[in-house]
Amino acid sequence: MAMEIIRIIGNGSEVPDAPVPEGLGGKDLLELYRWLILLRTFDERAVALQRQGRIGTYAIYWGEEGTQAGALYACEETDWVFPSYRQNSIGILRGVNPATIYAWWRGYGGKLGFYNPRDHRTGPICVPIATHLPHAVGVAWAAKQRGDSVASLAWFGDGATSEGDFHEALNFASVWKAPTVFFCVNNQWAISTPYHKQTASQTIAEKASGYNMPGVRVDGFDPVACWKATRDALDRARAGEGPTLIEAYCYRIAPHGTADDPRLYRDESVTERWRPLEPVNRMTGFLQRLGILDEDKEAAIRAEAKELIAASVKEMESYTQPGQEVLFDGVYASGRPWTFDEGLEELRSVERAAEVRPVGPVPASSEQGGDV
Amino acid sequence: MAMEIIRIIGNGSEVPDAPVPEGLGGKDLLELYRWLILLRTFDERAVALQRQGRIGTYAIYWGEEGTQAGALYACEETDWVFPSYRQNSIGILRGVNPATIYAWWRGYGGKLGFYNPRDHRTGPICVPIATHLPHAVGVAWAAKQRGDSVASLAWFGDGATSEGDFHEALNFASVWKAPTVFFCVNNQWAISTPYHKQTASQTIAEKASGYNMPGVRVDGFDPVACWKATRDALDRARAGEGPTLIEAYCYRIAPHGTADDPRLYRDESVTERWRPLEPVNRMTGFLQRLGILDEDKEAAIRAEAKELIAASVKEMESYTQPGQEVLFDGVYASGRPWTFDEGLEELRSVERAAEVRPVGPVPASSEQGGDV
Amino acid sequence: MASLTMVEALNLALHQAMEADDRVVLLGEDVAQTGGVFRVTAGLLDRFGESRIVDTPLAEAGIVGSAIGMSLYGLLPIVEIQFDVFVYPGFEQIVTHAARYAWRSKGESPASIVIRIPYGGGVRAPELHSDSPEALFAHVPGLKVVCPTTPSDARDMLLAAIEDPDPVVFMEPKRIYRAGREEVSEELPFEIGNGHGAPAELLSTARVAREGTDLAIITYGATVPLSVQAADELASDRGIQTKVLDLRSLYPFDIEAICSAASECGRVLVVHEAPRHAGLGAEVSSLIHERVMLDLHAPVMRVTGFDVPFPQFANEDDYLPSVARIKQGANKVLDW
Amino acid sequence: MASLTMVEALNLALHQAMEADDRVVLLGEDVAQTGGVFRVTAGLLDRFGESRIVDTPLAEAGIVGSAIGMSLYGLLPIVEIQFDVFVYPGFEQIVTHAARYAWRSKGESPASIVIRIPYGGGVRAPELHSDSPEALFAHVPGLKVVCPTTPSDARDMLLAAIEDPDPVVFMEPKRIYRAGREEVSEELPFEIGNGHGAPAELLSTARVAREGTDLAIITYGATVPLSVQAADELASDRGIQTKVLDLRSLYPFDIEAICSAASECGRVLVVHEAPRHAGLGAEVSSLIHERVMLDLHAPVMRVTGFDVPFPQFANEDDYLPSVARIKQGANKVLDW
Ligand SMILES: Cc1ncc(C[n+]2csc(CCOP(=O)(O)OP(=O)(O)O)c2C)c(N)n1
Ligand SMILES: Cc1ncc(C[n+]2csc(CCOP(=O)(O)OP(=O)(O)O)c2C)c(N)n1
Ligand SMILES: [Mg+2]
Ligand SMILES: [Mg+2]
Repeated sequence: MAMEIIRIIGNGSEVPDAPVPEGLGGKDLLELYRWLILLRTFDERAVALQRQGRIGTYAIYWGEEGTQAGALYACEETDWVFPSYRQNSIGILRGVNPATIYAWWRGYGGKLGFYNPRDHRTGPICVPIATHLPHAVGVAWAAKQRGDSVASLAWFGDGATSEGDFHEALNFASVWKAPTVFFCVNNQWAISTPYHKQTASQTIAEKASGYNMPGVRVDGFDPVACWKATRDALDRARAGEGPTLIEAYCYRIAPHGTADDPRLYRDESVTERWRPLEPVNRMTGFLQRLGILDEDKEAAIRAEAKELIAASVKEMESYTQPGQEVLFDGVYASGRPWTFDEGLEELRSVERAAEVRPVGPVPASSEQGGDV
Repeated sequence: MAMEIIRIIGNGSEVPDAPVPEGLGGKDLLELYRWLILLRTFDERAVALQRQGRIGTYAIYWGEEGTQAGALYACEETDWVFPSYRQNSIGILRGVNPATIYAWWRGYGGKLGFYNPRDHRTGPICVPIATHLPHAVGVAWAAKQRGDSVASLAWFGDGATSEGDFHEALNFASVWKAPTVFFCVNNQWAISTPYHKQTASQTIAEKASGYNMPGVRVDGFDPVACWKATRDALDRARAGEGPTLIEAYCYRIAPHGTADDPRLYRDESVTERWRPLEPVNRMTGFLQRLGILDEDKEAAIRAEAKELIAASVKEMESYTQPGQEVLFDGVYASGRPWTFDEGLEELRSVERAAEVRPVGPVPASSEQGGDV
Repeated sequence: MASLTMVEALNLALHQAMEADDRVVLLGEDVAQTGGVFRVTAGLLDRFGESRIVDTPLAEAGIVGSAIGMSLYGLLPIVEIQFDVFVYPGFEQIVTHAARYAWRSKGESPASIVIRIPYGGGVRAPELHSDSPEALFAHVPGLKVVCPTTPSDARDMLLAAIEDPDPVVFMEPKRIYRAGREEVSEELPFEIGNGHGAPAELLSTARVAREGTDLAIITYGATVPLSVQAADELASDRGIQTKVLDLRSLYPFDIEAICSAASECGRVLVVHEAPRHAGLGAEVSSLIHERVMLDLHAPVMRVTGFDVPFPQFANEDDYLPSVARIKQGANKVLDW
Repeated sequence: MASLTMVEALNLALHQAMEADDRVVLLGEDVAQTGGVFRVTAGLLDRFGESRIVDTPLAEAGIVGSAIGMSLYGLLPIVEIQFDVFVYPGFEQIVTHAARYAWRSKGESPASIVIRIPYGGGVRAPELHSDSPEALFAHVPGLKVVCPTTPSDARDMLLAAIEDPDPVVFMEPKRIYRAGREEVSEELPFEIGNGHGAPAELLSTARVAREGTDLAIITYGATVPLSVQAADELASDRGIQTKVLDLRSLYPFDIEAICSAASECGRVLVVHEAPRHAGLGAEVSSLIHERVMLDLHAPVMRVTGFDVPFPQFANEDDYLPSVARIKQGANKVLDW
């Protein structure tokens, strides 16, 4: 099945830009750009922090910022979004303190490393593959039941489409006509497993047909196209027409995570062929061609992001390791069972090993079991 | 998506019969007929036994014999088949003693109620929905790996297509090009849940497209069509072209099980409109029109089935309730852990409640939780 | 007051909760149109409509997972699992999500769901319709696991579970569903939906099902009435006064009730239907020995299901702890 | 003889089993091309090819379920679960099928699969990469559950698990994966593929990790070396001779070793990393009290993980039983 790939941004030469989609003004484009830069800055800094042993294993999303910022920018603030570990910092575009996400990767829990999903209509960082998809469906069903014009969106990978939860979520959403957008980032790899070992279908988008649901393909390195596909899907959702499956076709340019060594399983010269397509440069060129962005503006946006992220890192590093009581914090919303008091008592009665343990640099090799 | 429904047997008036498919001679047709009658006889007798309190809750398959016998007849003896509770007696067409199946429904375990799947290349009766599908895929993969020209087939219902295991099995099979046939009996009901609450897709067959797998629709009340669709799928499988999803479209004429009362959730006048399409009469007419079957022959086949089943019932009723040790029999193939010896000792040291407890008639109402 | 079976009492609780709080919704397989295979949800569709009670597709991970999402949005979903083991396809959602949403959100966004599981044997059902998986849930931190044994408890505890902000696995011993009737008050046991939650004791305390001072039988679920019967027979057989403690809460345990029963009686038998190895009886036994061993005249012993698959039903009475086995266990403890 | 880490020893066992018996196949996520995220399966693809070692789609029910099918056909599949909790999507396949195929076929068609699960904390991993779910499997009848602690045991027990006709859940404490080396013989511990199976003791007996007569610490997995260290310190601190028993088999338990250690020492501490409530420690404790309470000078006590979600890793050392906590527990038992 051949399916058109939605693409707005050209390559500045043979491939021309398509017109800017309706609904996306110059201010929007700049804001979207700001988001991309912020995500990029967060990610690059995270990798550096990990190399320095200041956070633990980290799931890199370098190159996938367009799938995140583009889709999110299409959402209303009242819509709910559900990230996987790969969209770990998406909450920072919704008011989550970036220091909280860094702290999460540093292994901090409690008030330091977690945010309240309800405050940001952003699900917690989801680690088990595909398992957050039913949550997005449940939120959408509930919103519809309440008569609210609220939709939900979940990001997940190509590998995630193999899990039963992917199927169950799409099926529930289509039966319920739930206002949900399933946003698959097809970066063609699930750790070391290539697309063709994951599924026999030529595209992810065509998997929608089994649910009587539209499936669309979009260039995952094109943030504007991601915006457009998501906005259309959300319009449909809000109009009561049910869910959509979006496949953002791209490539995982980075290793799976900081502990992964892709040379063990793929030809990195192929990766290098994809690299120039990455969204930040693409978007920069696009905005320049549109005359919206000049070098000063770009520099200012980058500087702002750098500053914000630097401040967040500083804030994160000002945190002290949570005390022992964090183990028992918030496990139950209704209060602490007696077992917790006894546990804490036991803990307090022995000397604690070390005040703050550095995370320790993790070698860049999958030998440490660095998947997330 | 409109999809043609494969149908061979007409209705004896406006709808003409299609030619008998190649590969199905007169002898085959009669043997297939014998199988249908045997299944029908087993089922009707099982319902009677349940009403008399001689077996427990029973999952009726009246009307679905064509999906079972037709598909099985298309298999080679070396192929593996995996039934759900709805195809509970399929093994009797492969040498399983019908008394064993009756004994299973009577609540007997051990040597009386179970058969060895390997002896009959027939999976055990599967109770948890859709969970046997991956087993069929594993068998097919293994056969392929060994270079054997062996395929597998699994039956399941429309409801089963909602489970994650359905999806995972189809995905694995298509990625692996495993020689498997997924045979969905779409009887339009999953207990009280109608098709449209189960899935938004117009047909089950179109769910195949997400796996780059052919999906075909066949009249589930037409045993010859079921044979044809399955044989084609098996040919494909054996040719190394991978799995096929078959949707046998029909209607659950009987209640879900002997403890179910369909009047609670559906209009039984609709059921009555489907009843005349049931496969045994259809096949009888077909064979008569072909001149293969006359009344004597039919009577002889029915008598033979009746006799066989009567003997099986008698045999089943000659079984005595397994002793207490059956609890511990065969749990491990490698031997019994010490916990079993202690358990048996504990059991033997108290008086046993009653030698054989009658199962007790179960009222025909879902109040007893009669799903299987 | 009305004389109700456990099924009717649960049905009453559902009606009352849905009436009192419009955030309460119910979803599961065959729950709406037919009112559930056990009829626990009968009448709810007529009263509250399809937007409150939903016949779902046949997929337990989807059911539990979407309930978690609904709860995030502010609803109070109740999930019905059709039979014991059919919860396993949804196990992942329960363990890695329902149990952890509170913790993962600083206690602020718990998965406020109730997972109702009809469970256990004794109803002459086919394979995989008679299991007792409660220990699997009780071992998972972040869940509450409860099990009522009487119609009144079923009503009150279900209301409390719905009102409780944390995820509650609500085990319903199906052998008791219609085994007897009890007067159940129609008055609400506490004010619903006022933001104060349910009184904690409804989901955390044990119940004395029978008084006694010579021996304590600690149990829960369908073995409670059997233990009471065994206790009665022990009284007439040999004049032993047996206390029967119905745990009700399987996590957390009512540690005071457990220890004081043990200390008071000095002899304890633990009874449950689930397999023995790493079952809840082991936890009860360990706790008692750790805390009040000096008060004991004999070790705590156990009468439980065996470490085997639940048998085909013709032999289920061999598997299930019987009054005779409970008495034998009690005598062992008494004569130790 | 070669000096191997546990990862290398497991790798050796896999090479040897696949070499000796062509029915052995291996499947899982990222096991072939990269040799697994922990490199346990490194080199197998080159040696045995894609028809013996398979990178599967990302779906645990599919992996376990198809392995069951392969086993039915006569193969001996080994499944790798990538990390502890990711086994849960496959839980249903393990509990209702792998554990019951033997029973359901009169013992004639067991699911002869090995499910390898790297598990436990201490490796500074993100959420849901550090759990200890072994008690959930040990409670399920029909499975064998084992856990090696040394490289030699890892090698021998994995070979035995592969050879065993029953389904074996093979818990690999990832904290030990590279924690130390040991001389491991390259000779096979028994003859593979001769139809006689593995010597039973490899999957059913405990190992004395340290001798002693004053106190027994009964444990398994990553807390074994910690317990040995605690024992050494107890010896130098206060002259106490502590026996450390490494259970190895979590179902069935080596009841003789457990009881004789308890009787011999009179004082027992049970240690594990998993949460306490209904954990395996409770089972050990109950068994000892039931059987040899009169030999005890103090109740059996437990040092375990807490009944909370495994914490974010900066606090994992607070969660994990430490040498200090083990010693404190030991002192409690000793001074009782
Ligand atoms: C249920 C489950 N199984 C296995 C894993 C281990 N794991 C982490 S990421 C990953 C690959 C995911 O690939 P994909 O869905 O394509 O997302 P991507 O990493 O490419 O963003 C795997 C197998 C997991 N997190 N959850
Ligand atoms: C995992 C699981 N969940 C629930 C059930 C209870 N149950 C038994 S049959 C059934 C309906 C199945 O419908 P379908 O797949 O259409 O098959 P049919 O009964 O029509 O043959 C349900 C929900 C089950 N057996 N297994
Ligand atoms: Mg990917
Ligand atoms: Mg059906």
